[in-house]
Amino acid sequence: MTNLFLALASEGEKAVEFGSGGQLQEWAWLILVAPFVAYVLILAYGKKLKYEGGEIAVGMMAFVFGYGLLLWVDTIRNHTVFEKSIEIGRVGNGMVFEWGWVVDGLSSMMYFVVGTVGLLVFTYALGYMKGERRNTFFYASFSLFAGAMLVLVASANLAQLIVGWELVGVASYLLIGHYWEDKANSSAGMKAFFTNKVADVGLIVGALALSVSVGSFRIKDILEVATTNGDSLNAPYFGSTVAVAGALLLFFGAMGKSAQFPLHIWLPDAMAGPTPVSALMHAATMVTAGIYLMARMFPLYQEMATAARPIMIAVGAATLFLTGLIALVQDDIKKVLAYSTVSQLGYMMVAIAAGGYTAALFHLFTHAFFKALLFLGAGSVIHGVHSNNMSDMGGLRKYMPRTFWTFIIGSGALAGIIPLAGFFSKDEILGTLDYEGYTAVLWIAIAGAFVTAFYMTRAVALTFFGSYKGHGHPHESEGLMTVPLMILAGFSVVAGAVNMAGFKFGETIVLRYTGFTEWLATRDFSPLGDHHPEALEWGLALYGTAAAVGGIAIGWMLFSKDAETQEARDRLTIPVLYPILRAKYYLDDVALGLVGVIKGPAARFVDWTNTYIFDTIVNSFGFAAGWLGKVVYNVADQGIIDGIFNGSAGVASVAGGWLRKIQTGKIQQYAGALVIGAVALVVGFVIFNSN
Amino acid sequence: MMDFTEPVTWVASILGLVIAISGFIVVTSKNLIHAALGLVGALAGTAGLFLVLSAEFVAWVLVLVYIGAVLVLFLFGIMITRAPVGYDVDLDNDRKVIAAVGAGSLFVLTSFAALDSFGDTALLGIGDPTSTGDLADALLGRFVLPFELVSFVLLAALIGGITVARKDATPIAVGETEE
Amino acid sequence: MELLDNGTVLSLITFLPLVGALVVGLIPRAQEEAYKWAALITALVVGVLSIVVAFVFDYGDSAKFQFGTDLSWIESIGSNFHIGVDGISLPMLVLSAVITILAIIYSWDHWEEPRNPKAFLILMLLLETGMNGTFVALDLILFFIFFELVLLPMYFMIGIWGDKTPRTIAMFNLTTETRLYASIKFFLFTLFGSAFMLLSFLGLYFNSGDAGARTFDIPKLIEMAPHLSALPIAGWLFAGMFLGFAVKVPMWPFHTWLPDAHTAAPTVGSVLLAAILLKLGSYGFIRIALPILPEQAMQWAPTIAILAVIGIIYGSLACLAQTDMKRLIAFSSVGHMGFVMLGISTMTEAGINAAIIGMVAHGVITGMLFFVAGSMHHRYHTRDMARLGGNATLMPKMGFILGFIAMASLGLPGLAGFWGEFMALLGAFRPAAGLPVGLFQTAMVIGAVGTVLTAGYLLWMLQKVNLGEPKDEWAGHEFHDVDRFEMAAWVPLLLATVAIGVYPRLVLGSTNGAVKELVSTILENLA
Amino acid sequence: MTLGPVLVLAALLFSMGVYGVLARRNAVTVLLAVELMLNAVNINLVAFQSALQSPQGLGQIFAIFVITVAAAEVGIGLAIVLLIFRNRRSANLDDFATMKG
Repeated sequence: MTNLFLALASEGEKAVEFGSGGQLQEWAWLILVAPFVAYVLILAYGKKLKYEGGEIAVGMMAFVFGYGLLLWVDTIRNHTVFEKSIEIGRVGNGMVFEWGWVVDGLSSMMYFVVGTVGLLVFTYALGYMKGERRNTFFYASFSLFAGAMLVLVASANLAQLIVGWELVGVASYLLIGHYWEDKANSSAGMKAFFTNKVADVGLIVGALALSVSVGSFRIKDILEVATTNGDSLNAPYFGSTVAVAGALLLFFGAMGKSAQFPLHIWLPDAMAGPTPVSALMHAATMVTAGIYLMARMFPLYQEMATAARPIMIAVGAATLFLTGLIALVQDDIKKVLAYSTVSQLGYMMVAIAAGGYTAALFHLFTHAFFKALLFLGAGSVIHGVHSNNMSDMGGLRKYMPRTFWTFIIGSGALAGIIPLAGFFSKDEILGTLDYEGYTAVLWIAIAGAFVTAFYMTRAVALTFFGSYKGHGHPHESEGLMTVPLMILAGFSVVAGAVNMAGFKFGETIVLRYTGFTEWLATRDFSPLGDHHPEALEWGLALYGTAAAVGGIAIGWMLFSKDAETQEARDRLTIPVLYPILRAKYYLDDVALGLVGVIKGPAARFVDWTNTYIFDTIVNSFGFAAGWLGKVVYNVADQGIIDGIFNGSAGVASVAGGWLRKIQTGKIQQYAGALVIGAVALVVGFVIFNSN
Repeated sequence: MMDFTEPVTWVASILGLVIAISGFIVVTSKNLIHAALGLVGALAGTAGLFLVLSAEFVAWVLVLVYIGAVLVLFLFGIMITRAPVGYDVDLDNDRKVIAAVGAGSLFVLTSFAALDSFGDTALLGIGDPTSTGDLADALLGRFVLPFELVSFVLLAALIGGITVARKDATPIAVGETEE
Repeated sequence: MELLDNGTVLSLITFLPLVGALVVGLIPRAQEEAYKWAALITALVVGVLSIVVAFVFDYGDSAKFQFGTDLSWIESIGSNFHIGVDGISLPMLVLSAVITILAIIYSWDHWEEPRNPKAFLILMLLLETGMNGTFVALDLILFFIFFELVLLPMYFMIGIWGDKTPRTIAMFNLTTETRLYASIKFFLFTLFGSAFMLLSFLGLYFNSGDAGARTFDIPKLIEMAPHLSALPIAGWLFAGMFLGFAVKVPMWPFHTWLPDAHTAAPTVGSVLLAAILLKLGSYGFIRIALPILPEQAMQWAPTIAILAVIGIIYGSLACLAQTDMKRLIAFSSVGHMGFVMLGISTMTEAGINAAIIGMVAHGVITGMLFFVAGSMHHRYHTRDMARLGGNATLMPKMGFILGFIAMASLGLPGLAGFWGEFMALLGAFRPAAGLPVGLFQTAMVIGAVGTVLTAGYLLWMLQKVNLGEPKDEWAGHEFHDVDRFEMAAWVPLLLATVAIGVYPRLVLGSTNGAVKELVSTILENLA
Repeated sequence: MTLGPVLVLAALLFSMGVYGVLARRNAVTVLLAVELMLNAVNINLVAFQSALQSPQGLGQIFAIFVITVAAAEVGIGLAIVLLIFRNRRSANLDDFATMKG
């Protein structure tokens, strides 16, 4: 006898643990639950508080940050790998749905990044959002956003990953469209959600293909099967076809979240949301999800799905270069940064596709800090001048010194200037590409570095140098906003230290530290097959730095002085490409056209068939029955001549009577229907009885 | 099937004919009074048939209750509603044909089914009248509960009939009768 | 416990509403409070009983019919009063009992013209008898009676309290009242389907004689499945049942009664229609059609899958063309029930579990959507989305709830709607042995694309209705936000949406055992 | 003599009743037709009693009940007809379409 409570609590295995871990890991689920608790609390009590619920959000993030830090430190010291799953339902005997959490190098790195960047961005938001509309709802959604990302990175199985994945999408929809009084903003939110949803088809189908073939949703099991060619578990359906197809489908899903070309189109529009949202979205949550997924499933791509790699590299390379170019012609400072993010995500994707597991994650790690810094800096500028457009800025270094200097540090890190964090991570990517023999891609990446430096110089020059072209008086932002900027700037300087390749002078190598690589490799599946040079390769470093410095130099030459109009100067700079870049390669138009066709003609056609075909068939049956009755009556009762006359009086008029007629309220007609039914019943009995 | 060497068959056939013809009058007559009288004929024939089938008690109940009471009620009804007593072309509605087809097919089907299943079953009870005493035993013994219930039904019908037809009854919710 | 044995509790759950309807009928028309309470108490008692059943139910043996009885009923045709619940029907029974309570609470203060709460409550209770009865019936005749019983109250609900605006019937150039057209279409269309279903039931009955005694008993017929499947007319029998159930579900292309009926029905009518009535069809497939005629089910499975997938895409696209909010929600049901049918057609444990959890989720979510749409209509007096807008500004709570439930409806993971879709796709990736894998995998991909369209029309609806600035015509209007009756009726549904989404075992714990048994029976009978 | 002809007679009577219910316009005649149908049922009951010789005259007892209920039905039915007639000055069923939608 299993009653309700027992059934809910204990059918089958309830909780499964892998690896080793102490109380710290056992209770790690708290950081997944905390944001959702905060979500509810903010909605319930937020309105009554001073910051309209922001305190709760920041407190929650502080908790996440603290716990994440503890977990990370513990992981570094003990190389912990811990995984726990709680069953929430099962299908048949095999497939089990679970909520679970993983604490290993990869996920604790993500906890740390989300916690750190999240805490700083949330604090910044307290200042930035003061006096805005619907702050309670904003902080609630913001907590949801962080919570969804944590659910995603903590997931031990693909089903939960999908849950977090789509929750991130929904939270982003809410936040991007936060100022939804304006239709453009809600449309941007929809575009983000919709593009992601298209990609999610890939994720869902891919996840199902892999999981069903392996017979388990657990990532651990899938990877085990993938790395042992399907021998270790009883997985008869698993084979290289499924592996490659599944891997590519997962990659398609990642293309959406991580904004790979051509599914990147939602990301620049996502700038419609408040700046803290952009900062969090571009640095720690959402866009890193795709890269995280690729990293989590890395052994699959390493072992069985190597066939998927060329496609991934091609997409990544296209992303990193093509979208970087678009950043050159943007006037909106946030859009410059947005395209820059897309481009950087291209770097990460190229790296991971080429086999550079650590390189990609290293870049993710450093990028999180300096991109958050740049966005918050941009937000600070926007806050100061009340405009997003760089044509309304200029000369701000005098008015906003703290913002200026931190922005310079962020830009330098993004451009890859030694010794800032971006230099080391980008160098690691270049090194991987070189080692794996993707020479063409290597040169694209170096060219990309040039473009990056170029557009960042342009942005810095237009914003902070020259003369002020806007209206009103720009002012430095308050402490709640500038302190996070400075902390992030600090991270942008030192974050590279976690994984220094070392400098080789003769036979001595100095400043080599590869802790990061070791933490990330704490899973059972190491070696992860990525290449680490024994020290920095001077040649590559030289090329990279030369590209960056070249970009800065040319950018400075072109943009440091005022020009008459923004557009004239851009057109002069890049005459041929300008129109196509302004049009963003016409991808938006293609997407809009597609949506238009589905929403317009296709939908209308379907509705038309419903009204004019299916309904008409049904109605015709009804009318025909009425008409038939009438005809029978006419023929038998009124003579054939009359019948023909009446019939030719128009089916419509006869049929018209029918609808009303059937609802006459006359008992006898109802009785007649009863008799007909009874007769039909008897017929049925007679027919079947004689069988 | 019909063994006309037995006199009882003749009697039954004649009664059947009477019933059929009277029934036909009931449903086709253009005159209401004729229709009611047709029902009298049908019921009388049925009573006769019951006698043949050795159900004496039921036969007399039929005569007393139906012909004696119910039919009188009907005639009252016809007169009170001032139904046209004479020839009335409008007594049938315009669904005659459909009704006839429906009823006809019902007839064909049921008779087919009945003959198919019971056509050759002999009527054992003929000439062996059921004792009224036995019926009374059953009615007041095994069926006493339904019997009492039926009396309640009758009482309720009586009261209901009076209430509904009461002269001073306020015309029920005239507003509701949609017009 | 005495109450729980011998079908007492199930009979109470089924027939108490009938008694309640009688009581409501006896209370004079003037005493509105009295009969409202009578109706509510009846529904509450039934709800509590169903929850008691859910508590005491033996989940370790969920494939067995429990709390049942098997009394001789219409002896001459061997139809018995055979009732019982197993893990498959239990969630549906609880859903039906609970939704009725909420519907009564909601209608406490929301009566559509021509008011007459008494008649409306009587119909609602009658409807509950029909719905609960269908879920406990284990005899084909009993099932059929309950299955048809729901038609009548719904017909009157639509026909009397329905939408009174004129409606033009395309191609015939006729104009009639929407409620008339919709109620007749609903009634005749479903009756048309169930006539064939009844013929099939009779066919099963007469043919069961060769393998034992003639019977309408569902478990006994399942035992005879190998014999029944081998009959030359078995294909026709399945076709008849398919028509009956598919019309009710409704599957494409038998769906056209649904948008009209849903749009025309009063709010509570739409809720009950969407939440429970549609499930009767898919439940019939699982309970009757699949296990009794497994071979035919296998033959028909690809067809069902194709129709289901067409329904998903068709319903979503049709939604995109709607201007009427309620009609949009109605069309969304076509898509969602498409997922349910896709799950059933895979004939796998995953698929059938998906169907049941999908049914429960759709009941909760779409019921909720109709509640909200009805309340908004109540306030704005229009359902035209072009005129709405800025709802979240005018009524923040209503806007939040609409947004939340729309998210649930588009299958957001973590909320109830997700599992049904996800597991249906899961089942379709590897359908039962013997079914064409390629076809089902294609269906799976198309179904997944359908989720994109689903997201599309729901977000589009949200943008039109909830977001943006309020239109000028509402300037100066006072809108009162969600009132207490609405809250009382909605909060349980919202909580259920989250609870099932976070912990699907609430449903799966009950269904899985029964479904495993069902699928293995089907497979055995196939062999 | 066999059961067949009697059953056919009953069926005929019943079908005529059905025809009358469906086709007649006057409420009173419809009631008359209903009586015909009930009568047909009575004939069946009595005939089956005679053929199957069930103990205690089951069929006949049923017939008596049917007659009783029929009497009640006529009483109520006529009262309703009367009432409607008083309100509407008509006994024509086609005029009573209050259930018309």
